[in-house]
Amino acid sequence: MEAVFKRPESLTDIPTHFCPGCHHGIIHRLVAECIDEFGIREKIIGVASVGCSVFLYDYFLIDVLEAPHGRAPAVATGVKRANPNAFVFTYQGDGDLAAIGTSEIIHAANRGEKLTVIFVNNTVFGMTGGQMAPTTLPDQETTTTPYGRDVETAGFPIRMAEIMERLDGTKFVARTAVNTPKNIIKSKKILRRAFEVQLNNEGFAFVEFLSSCPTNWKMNAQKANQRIQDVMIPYFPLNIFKGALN
Amino acid sequence: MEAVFKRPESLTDIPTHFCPGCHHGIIHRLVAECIDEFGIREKIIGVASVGCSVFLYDYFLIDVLEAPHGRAPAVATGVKRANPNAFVFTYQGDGDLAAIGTSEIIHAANRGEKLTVIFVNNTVFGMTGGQMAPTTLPDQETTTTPYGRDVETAGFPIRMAEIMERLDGTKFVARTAVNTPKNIIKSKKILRRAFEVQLNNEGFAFVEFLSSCPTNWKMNAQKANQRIQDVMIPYFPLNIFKGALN
Amino acid sequence: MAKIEINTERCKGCGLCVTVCSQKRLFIGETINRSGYTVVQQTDDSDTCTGCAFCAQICPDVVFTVYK
Amino acid sequence: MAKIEINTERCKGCGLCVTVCSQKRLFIGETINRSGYTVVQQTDDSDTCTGCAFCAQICPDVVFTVYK
Amino acid sequence: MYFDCIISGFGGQGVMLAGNILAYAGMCENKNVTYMPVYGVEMRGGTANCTVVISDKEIGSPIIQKPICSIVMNRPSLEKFGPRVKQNGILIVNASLIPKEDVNFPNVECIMVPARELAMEIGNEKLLNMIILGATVQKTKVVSMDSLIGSLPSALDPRYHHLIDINVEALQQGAAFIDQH
Amino acid sequence: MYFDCIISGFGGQGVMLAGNILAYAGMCENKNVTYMPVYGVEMRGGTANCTVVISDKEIGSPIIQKPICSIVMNRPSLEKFGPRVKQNGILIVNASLIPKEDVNFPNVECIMVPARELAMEIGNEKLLNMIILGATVQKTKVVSMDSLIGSLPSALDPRYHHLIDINVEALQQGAAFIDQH
Amino acid sequence: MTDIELVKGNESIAMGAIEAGCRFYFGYPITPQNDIPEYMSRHLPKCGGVFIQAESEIASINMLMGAGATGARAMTSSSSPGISLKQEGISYMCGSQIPGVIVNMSRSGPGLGGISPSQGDYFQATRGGGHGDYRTIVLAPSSVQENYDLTMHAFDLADKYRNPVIILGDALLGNIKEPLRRHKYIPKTFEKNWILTGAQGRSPRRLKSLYLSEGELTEHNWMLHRNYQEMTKEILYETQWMDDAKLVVVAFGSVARIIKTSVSMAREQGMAVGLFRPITLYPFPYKQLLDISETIHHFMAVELNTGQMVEDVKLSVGHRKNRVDFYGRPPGSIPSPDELFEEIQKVYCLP
Amino acid sequence: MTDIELVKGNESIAMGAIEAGCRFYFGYPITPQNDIPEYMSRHLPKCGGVFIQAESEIASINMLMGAGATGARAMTSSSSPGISLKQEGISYMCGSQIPGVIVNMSRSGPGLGGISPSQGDYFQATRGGGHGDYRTIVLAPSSVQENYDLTMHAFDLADKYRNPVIILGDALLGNIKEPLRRHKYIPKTFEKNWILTGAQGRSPRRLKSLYLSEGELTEHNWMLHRNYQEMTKEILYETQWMDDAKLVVVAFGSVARIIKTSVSMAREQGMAVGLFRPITLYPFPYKQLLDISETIHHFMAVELNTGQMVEDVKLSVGHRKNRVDFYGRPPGSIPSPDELFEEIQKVYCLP
Ligand SMILES: Cc1ncc(C[n+]2csc(CCOP(=O)(O)OP(=O)(O)O)c2C)c(N)n1
Ligand SMILES: Cc1ncc(C[n+]2csc(CCOP(=O)(O)OP(=O)(O)O)c2C)c(N)n1
Ligand code: SF4
Ligand code: SF4
Ligand code: SF4
Ligand code: SF4
Ligand code: SF4
Ligand code: SF4
Ligand SMILES: [Mg+2]
Ligand SMILES: [Mg+2]
Repeated sequence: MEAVFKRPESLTDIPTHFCPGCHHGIIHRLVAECIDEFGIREKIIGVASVGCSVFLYDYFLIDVLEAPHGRAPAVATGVKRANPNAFVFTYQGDGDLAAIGTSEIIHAANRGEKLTVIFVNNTVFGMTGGQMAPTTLPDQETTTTPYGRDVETAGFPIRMAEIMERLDGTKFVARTAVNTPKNIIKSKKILRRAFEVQLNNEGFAFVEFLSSCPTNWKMNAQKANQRIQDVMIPYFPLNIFKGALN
Repeated sequence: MEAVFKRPESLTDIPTHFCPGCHHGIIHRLVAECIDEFGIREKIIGVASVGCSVFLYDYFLIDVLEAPHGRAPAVATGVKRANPNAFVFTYQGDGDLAAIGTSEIIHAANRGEKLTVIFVNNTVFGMTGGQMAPTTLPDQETTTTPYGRDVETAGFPIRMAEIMERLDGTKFVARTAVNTPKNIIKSKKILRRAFEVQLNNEGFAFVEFLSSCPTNWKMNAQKANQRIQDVMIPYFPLNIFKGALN
Repeated sequence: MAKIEINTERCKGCGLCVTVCSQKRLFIGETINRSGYTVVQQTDDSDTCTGCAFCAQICPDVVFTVYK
Repeated sequence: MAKIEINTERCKGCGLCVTVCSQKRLFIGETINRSGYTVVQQTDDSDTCTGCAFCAQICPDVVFTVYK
Repeated sequence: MYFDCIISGFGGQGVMLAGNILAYAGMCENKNVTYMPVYGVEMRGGTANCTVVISDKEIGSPIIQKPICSIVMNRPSLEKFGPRVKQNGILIVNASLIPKEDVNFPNVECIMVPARELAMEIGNEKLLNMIILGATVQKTKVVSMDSLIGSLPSALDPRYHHLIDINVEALQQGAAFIDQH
Repeated sequence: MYFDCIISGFGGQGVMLAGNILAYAGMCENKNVTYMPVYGVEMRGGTANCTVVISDKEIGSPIIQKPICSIVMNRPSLEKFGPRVKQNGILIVNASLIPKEDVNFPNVECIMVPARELAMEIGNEKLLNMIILGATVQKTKVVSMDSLIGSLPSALDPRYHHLIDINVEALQQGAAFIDQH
Repeated sequence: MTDIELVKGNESIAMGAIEAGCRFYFGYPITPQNDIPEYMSRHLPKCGGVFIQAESEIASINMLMGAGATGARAMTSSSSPGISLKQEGISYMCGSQIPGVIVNMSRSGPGLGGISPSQGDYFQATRGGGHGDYRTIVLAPSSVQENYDLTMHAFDLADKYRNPVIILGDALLGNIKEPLRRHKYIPKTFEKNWILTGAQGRSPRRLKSLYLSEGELTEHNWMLHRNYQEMTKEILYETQWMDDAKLVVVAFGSVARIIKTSVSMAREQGMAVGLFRPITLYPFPYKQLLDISETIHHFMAVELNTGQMVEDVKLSVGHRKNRVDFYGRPPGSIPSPDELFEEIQKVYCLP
Repeated sequence: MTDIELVKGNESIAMGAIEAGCRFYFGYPITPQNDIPEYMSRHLPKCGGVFIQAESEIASINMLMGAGATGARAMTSSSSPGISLKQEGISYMCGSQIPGVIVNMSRSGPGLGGISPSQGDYFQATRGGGHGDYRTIVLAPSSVQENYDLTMHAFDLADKYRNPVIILGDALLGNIKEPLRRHKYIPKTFEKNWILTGAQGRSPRRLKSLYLSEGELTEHNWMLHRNYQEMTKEILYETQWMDDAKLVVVAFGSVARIIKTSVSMAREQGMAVGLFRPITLYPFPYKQLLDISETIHHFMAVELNTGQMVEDVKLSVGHRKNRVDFYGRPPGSIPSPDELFEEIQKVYCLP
């Protein structure tokens, strides 16, 4: 018998610090598979952001630079411009990318930097204890919206993929989810394409993952997956907004 | 005979420091006329930004607060939330609003702050001597794009009104120009509407003015006006993107 | 019947009003104001002014008052 | 014929694999691993596994290896 | 009067709540108290511990290197905090997860409390922290059982006030265990 | 040898260029030189001025409160910088914009140069800065006219090199004016 | 309101703020101070206030500036990296003379560092980490009660001097729970004839920091400087065991309370050690320390960093025949009272 | 390349950078340093380099961090408010040990202030305006030639110590034109076994500043601290007229050259005044100044601010029987040599 599914080689063997059922683990694995499949482990420089995924460097067998909160796209711009042969990606949460880092992501995208951006939208600030994120859904309770997010005063959940689509500098923009095996398989295809866009020197690629945070949503892993299906996807439609799978 | 056109009362009598032919002067006058017409001079708090328009407080007979470069929307948020009965506007250049202040404008808009934002897009950093702005047109020569803006490396001119349109928090979004009497009269209507949106407590209003900078475009005032018509408007279409004139 | 008043001390001689006056009754002459700008002037034929206020609309320095 | 291997030391007992296994051959039992998690186990009927790898796809902790 | 104590265990074992209640009880007896939690970066999993100091003088450091008393609820905690207990101090051990033979610290009185089993007797495994807390207080007499019980309404979130009775029972069960051994 | 000079005027009058050329000429004579521009915030309109220091010793301050020499090209400059000239210093005045009767500073030698008129003679009003510069150098002898002329290719942007001849002419015209008066 | 409660340090700050009339809070989450925004988000709406979770620390400080400009009592809080991002805004607030309260529950640096207690932001807080010659009053509490009391005080000082006030705590003071006695705020009134409210029946006002005419900014800076000199009136500090002391330990904030235990250990061993705790870090009690050095000549600065406040101690008493020793523990671990006691022992007998 | 040119201060920095191998520049316009990005935008493309006008100062410093992480020589420049915004990034670069050159052609503060010369950013530069215990080497040129030479030197120091280096100039040093002799950069080689290039044939590397295990960050901070101690080897300063001096004027950067004229005036009047000009502001020449105080006991610090470097002078010589006077001129006007001469006269005869 042959192994049809095994641990990607770009992943270290360290157990992650993620909570049970957290999608960061799945997304990490998909990224590692892409690295393996394109055979680029030795030419990658990853840019970690500040959020639950900050320990990227513990989990991937690749060179990693830790960016200040929100600034990964600027840091990655410096890395890629100085080292154009490297494959450079950022991995950012919704607090990181859509709150403090709004300016950096928009302008890196607008400059068409040859980067692959992995955006993990779990509608909360996971690492800091479940505060409101720019993507928190209307009426969602978080530790800083104890009465539910009131869109009148706290603003609307922001749809980053749609904003990315509007920028002339982006080549590939998609939103996907990993809450079911089917969506995971689809996500893999999308992520592969986002890798290719950089590998072919085509330009800037952006993939938004809808991701669960059972801990801060205060539900178990299954319910969290269901919430993605029932509540998140209707608000954040899955789509390839720009570019195609080929 | 009756004066059918005269200096608005909200304007001080100080000569401006603007260069000959600069549209900041026209836009200032339109703002002053709206203030007069709505009779709100005594309930306005203006938020000046850093750019050629920083001396707002010298030219308007109103209370003014000077914000750090790019941060006027955040400053104005603080002002308006603490003083909801005041009429609060920001007046910002394209360097201020679309470069350093990207994050602040997007999130103030997304929160639906009850503010009126006057955005003056002249495709350069005027005050600092004509460097590239996020809105600089492809191939446009500036002091930091001496060989013309190369969109491949320096990015694409960013269309702020279109991005504002995408945000759920905005109520009124328009782009206009003041290069001809006709456009000026149209602009006035748009600006009045942007005032009303706040006065009626409807929400966030955003008006982008295409504006000339004869000095840094290195052309005379007439040619500059012509450039707006021939080059800028095709790239930055005039439109009411969201809301209507009523 | 209309007429305009020009506050030449504010004029910066940009010439925009000249280009928009349908009656072509504005021109940049020789007069220099205190700030050193060569300022706009109107022709003597005051009855040709239509009071359209195009000049006033486009003037960035609010130099004109228009009467009708 | 297919089979799976479970690296229970990595398992966090989230139960996601249990919900997706079409053969319902995974369950959370009583076993606790070194990190204190109650881990997943498979039923003895090893021949029922189809090797669909749904479990492996959804597991956030890369606990499974699937053979076919 | 001076007492300090480090309480440690897994994330979900109620370490923090136990510390809070103990501190509350001290405060109710008009003592000076400090309660100091320590988390990892992650807000999840891993071990958690907190330090409680109770004194009738002003309390300087709320962080204690070598406590008079230590409660360890799982093995990693035993390994980390067991050796730190002061000479002649007390170590309260969750015997449900830690076998007696691993608990071996000279000049420290080690009390093995089968907390899970005792909690199950009351019908809820989750009460193991209360069992241990009851045992600790009964053993050390740092506060009275009355104060401990009396502080529950203040220390527990109102959402859980319907559970006060069962918590009281668990505290008493823990205390009883000490009396019996 | 030590010389310093403030050159001032309207934005478009070529104040900065004149200062640059003078500094360049000093450098070509192996002197230490500094050139220091002062603008308003605005990059437009308003008055502009610059300070040039030429010395055969190391130059400390490039900013001078009371210059040995001052060139004023318009009235606001006269008002600001006229009174600052050192005792027994020299004031070079653009007589085309400033009437003689307004120029009255005791113990300062005031030279009235009808710069615009002289420039018009050569056919270009814009050369008035060169007229004045030529006059200044001829008057002060701070550098030789040869050095001044020789520095034009370096001081002027290559875009304007076709204008070198006419600039030379203007410098000489200015110098000639001094010789004649 | 005089009941005693067991309260977390961060929350005591939020409570003090609301009691002092703070109705506007702008912040961005960062460990270890998240209880502050979380408390504010729960309680401000109940008392007619506004809580905004801003998109960043920069937006927060600028919102604070906006609210402060209208005369409102407003606050922002963050921790070290977030405070670094606020430096430009703080400089603007000082330059424009707009009051506001800024809480830094500092954590370990540099960079992302860690979330444990640290005093590595002393220089930033006391010397103005932003550009230009500005200062902010810096209050350094060392207990939950002081968190509460000094926060109230901070609002008064901010209004009195028209200047931002920083509360410099750290992860220890944010996470600790201690008994707190809340009490009513005694309102102080400040004439606010500078606030922006719309120019109704008066001439327009401007709040700005740009001064371009020759000499104008120089004058503005001297005016600010005089204001900073005035602030020396507000100096606060605590001393203990000073009477017969031969060695004075100088420490602030969290480490001051750890070392209080060590000093009492030293006293038990018969060592003549005293404790001097600056409560205002700016203005620093230079003179007060100097006065002490009339009779005591040996000082020991102790900090959770590699040496910052020690410079102020030296600037104060580092002349005459005094001796200034230093023990620093950079963040990432916390010294225990025993360790600090040993350090005291080491220097105690030095000449 | 040894021809002499008349060059603007800002441009001399850009020239020095390119000559030293800087091929990456990231910046955001701000007066009075725009000639630097403008020069870079013209010349970097010609030598295979990259110029990016970033969307902000924050993006710039982070791009610098990214480029530096790959081992490239890179630079950013700005002026005071922009430098305030970079403080978080600088703290991260120090924490992650990533080199880079940061130019601050400072302007008047606080806030928007003005565009005239100022030395109000001394504390920020020398004490680390960001959070945590970090330092950067600070070089303070005082002529166009030094702008050029010290910029080259800055790149070497950054690589040598794996730490950012700040060049602290101001509007005067940016706008002045002076003769410049360009010369070839003498390449120095630094083993860069830490750079990120992709983990080809080696184990993966990480550059980070987060250290969470107990004690790890403490150790990391001590390691950085030792690196900072090492930097004292790099101290640079200039002295003039010291032999028989009774009063030593201490000044740096732009004001040092203005006061040089004043000191020479004093000498002409027979006053025994010397000049001490620190060139490295961090590390500050504490010891060098202290050595001088063996024989000279009167010092006068002069700055374009209300008093910052004077603290370092006091920390160095403010004990024994020394006297330290101070003259400060906050930005908004520039003291003339005559004014400073008068100030020297005033203190010269003080005891
Ligand atoms: C400048 C700065 N501000 C704030 C923080 C605190 N912080 C750390 S992670 C984080 C947000 C994490 O949320 P997200 O990016 O959505 O990632 P997640 O943990 O949800 O995956 C914040 C605010 C910080 N480290 N630095
Ligand atoms: C933090 C900061 N960065 C940079 C500057 C310098 N600066 C002043 S105005 C300006 C840009 C002005 O351009 P714009 O906003 O387009 O206004 P305009 O002058 O064109 O009307 C810049 C970069 C500053 N004052 N503060
Ligand atoms: S807090 Fe949320 S995002 Fe972070 S690891 Fe846990 S589940 Fe995942
Ligand atoms: S520089 Fe441009 S924008 Fe500024 S005043 Fe002049 S013309 Fe207007
Ligand atoms: S009002 Fe009309 S007609 Fe009269 S001067 Fe103006 S533009 Fe000409
Ligand atoms: S438009 Fe106004 S400023 Fe321009 S020339 Fe006419 S009157 Fe003068
Ligand atoms: S491979 Fe498929 S059938 Fe086999 S255990 Fe996994 S999910 Fe179940
Ligand atoms: S999905 Fe993975 S971690 Fe979750 S229970 Fe199954 S094997 Fe364990
Ligand atoms: Mg998130
Ligand atoms: Mg602009």
